[in-house]
Amino acid sequence: MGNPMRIRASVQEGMTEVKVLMQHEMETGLRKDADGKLVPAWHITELKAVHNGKTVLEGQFGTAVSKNPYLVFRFKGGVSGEKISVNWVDNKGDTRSDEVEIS
Amino acid sequence: MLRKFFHFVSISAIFAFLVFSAQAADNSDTLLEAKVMTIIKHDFHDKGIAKIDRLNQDSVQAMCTKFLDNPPIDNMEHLQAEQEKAIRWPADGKYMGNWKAGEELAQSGSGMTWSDKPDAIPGGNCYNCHQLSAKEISYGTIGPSLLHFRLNFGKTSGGQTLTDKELQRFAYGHIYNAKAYNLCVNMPRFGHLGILTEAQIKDLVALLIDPESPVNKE
Amino acid sequence: MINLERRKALKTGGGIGLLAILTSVGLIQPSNALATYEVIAFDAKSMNETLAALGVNTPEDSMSVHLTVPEIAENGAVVPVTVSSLIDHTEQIYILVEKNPNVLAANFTFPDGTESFVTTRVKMRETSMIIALIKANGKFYRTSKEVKVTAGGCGG
Amino acid sequence: MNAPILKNGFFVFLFSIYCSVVLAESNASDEIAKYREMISDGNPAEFDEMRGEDLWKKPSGPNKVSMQKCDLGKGIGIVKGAYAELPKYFPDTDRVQDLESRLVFCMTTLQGIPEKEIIAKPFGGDNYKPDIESYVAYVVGQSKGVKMNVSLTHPKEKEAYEIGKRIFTYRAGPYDFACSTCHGQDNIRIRMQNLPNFNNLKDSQAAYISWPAYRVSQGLFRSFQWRLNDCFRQQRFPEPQYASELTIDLAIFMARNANNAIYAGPGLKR
Repeated sequence: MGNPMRIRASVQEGMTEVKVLMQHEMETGLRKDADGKLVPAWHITELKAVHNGKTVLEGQFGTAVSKNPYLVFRFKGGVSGEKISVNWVDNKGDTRSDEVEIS
Repeated sequence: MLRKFFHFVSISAIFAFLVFSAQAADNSDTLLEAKVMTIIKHDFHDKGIAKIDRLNQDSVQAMCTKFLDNPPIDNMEHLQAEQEKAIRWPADGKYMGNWKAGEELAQSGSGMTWSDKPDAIPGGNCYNCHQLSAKEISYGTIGPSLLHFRLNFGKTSGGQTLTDKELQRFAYGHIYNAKAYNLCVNMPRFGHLGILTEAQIKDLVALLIDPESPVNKE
Repeated sequence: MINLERRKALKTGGGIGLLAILTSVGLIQPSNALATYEVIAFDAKSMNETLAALGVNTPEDSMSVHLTVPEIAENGAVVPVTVSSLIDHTEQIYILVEKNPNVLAANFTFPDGTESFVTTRVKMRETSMIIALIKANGKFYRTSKEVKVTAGGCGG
Repeated sequence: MNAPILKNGFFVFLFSIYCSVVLAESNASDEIAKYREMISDGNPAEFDEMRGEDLWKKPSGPNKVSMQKCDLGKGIGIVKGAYAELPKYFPDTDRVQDLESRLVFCMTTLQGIPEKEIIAKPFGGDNYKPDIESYVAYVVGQSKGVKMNVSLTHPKEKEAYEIGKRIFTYRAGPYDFACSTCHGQDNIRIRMQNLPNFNNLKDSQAAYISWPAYRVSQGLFRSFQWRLNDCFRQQRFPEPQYASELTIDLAIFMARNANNAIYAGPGLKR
């Protein structure tokens, strides 16, 4: 299981803003280690954010998304106290889900 | 080669230290200086190519440290003359190399750190401190801009235009040992301390002076 | 849960040419084909290959697509990118970096109710154009900006 | 043009911002400042703070004692605001210590971890994250928003400051560099990176309160000792001993010069 995310969600005038910071190496597969060997690609491939059972964002990442990916998006609706969950999967099949209450 | 040099300078450093210590007005200050030296000797260790003999100061380093880069004029002129005398000018009388090689060297900021391999060729580190070509926007400002070097450095303070040969010699001398002209200047002594070879310095001179180089062309 | 298997399975499939043929002859339903194209798009090496993989002919330059990037990135490892689209029914936002080994960096899908806006961070190997590509009403729009990646000294 | 339907008012508003940005003649340093502003949100150092907090509370080492017994200068168990007063003189060790030398002290005396083990590899790298670095992230995070208040009242603090000040100007090595060569003048930069002048209050404050930091170019959290270590590397000096008197004296010189600033770390750096 992957390392925990930091998710912050706050609602203002009916619009919920979600900020997600993920912990992931996001190896490109092009970098060489100290011994000159290629470090294999290892990156998040897909992510999904869900609010009240409804998908509010889907994403697909290539190798060019920065290490410890950061994401901000906004959706209509969402009430303080409701939960929003984010889930990702990487190319090794590892996965992580975290949820947070909207503030 | 560098190690040998530092062995030599450590002796002159001790000498310099004794001279300046004797001059120190305040005794507690002298004690503090001694403590500083003890800590410096004690708390560094060799790593890779960076050995602790690098901490031994030569006469220039000791003087500039002692007077916070503003030494008395007599001491300064004396040491500058000594440094200038030690410049090894090219035996073939030619100062200009290849500006393209010079630009590549100017871009490289590597060399001589403990993470550099012993056989790695140190870079010129020029862009770290100077603006050189108009198209490289990532340049430092620790030293003056060298953009349009021919135009901006080609005249004496009296307004006389230098010949190409004079300007080349000026550039070569400054890269080889800037401290021969301004004792406590920030710029490393690339020739004097064996960082760059004669051929490399010539390439940098060409970068500064060749009318076709990006320093002068744009 | 995200269907990783789908992506894996499709990665082992044929090249763009084969998929294009299968799609054109109707062997793959458009909805399935969409996901397939994206996987291949992430592996594409050039802008043309990437656009072909996404099924884009010539995207229309649009002032309604806003791309916020720094003019100069102090480090290529983290280049902040914000894209927002004022075009109604924006379904997708793609972020492309022209001179990266793989041009497509990320792609986001916006269901109804989600603002067509996203901020993320991408890696850039060198100075390059960053392109925000939008899919709305089945059509593609784009805008682009150059980000200069600079050589660093020490410090900071 | 096959015009899409526009949300007109908003569009005009955004467009005017867009134009004014394009028209503005901005220089490279302004652009770097904008870049830094744009990456300032979402600092991955938070993960190191979280890891550090968990570790801090966990009994560990041969003695199975948690770091909650460590006195960082404000009393046993008090972490909040401690970093803003470091380095300082500690009566129990009879010397001035910075955060990292104090952590080494607590880890050896409380937890029973041999000092050699701690200082052998104190900085993180590929797939390696030393505990001490996570402790640093947690502790400094607990001083966020606290005013820097480094004292020089004890004679040993005063002396450490004076020694640090002199180490700062010590020129040596193959490049003739001292710390002050790059950090003793106003408004200079190496390549695009501004160089804080540690003789200048504003620069000292801005620099000190933003370290330790997450370094995006390395994808790693970096401690203050790392910052000093890498400066010496680029100064072409040999390596300073981790948490040595040399580094502590330099640290108190820099920290004291930043007094009265509001501590803002862990920072986020290029």
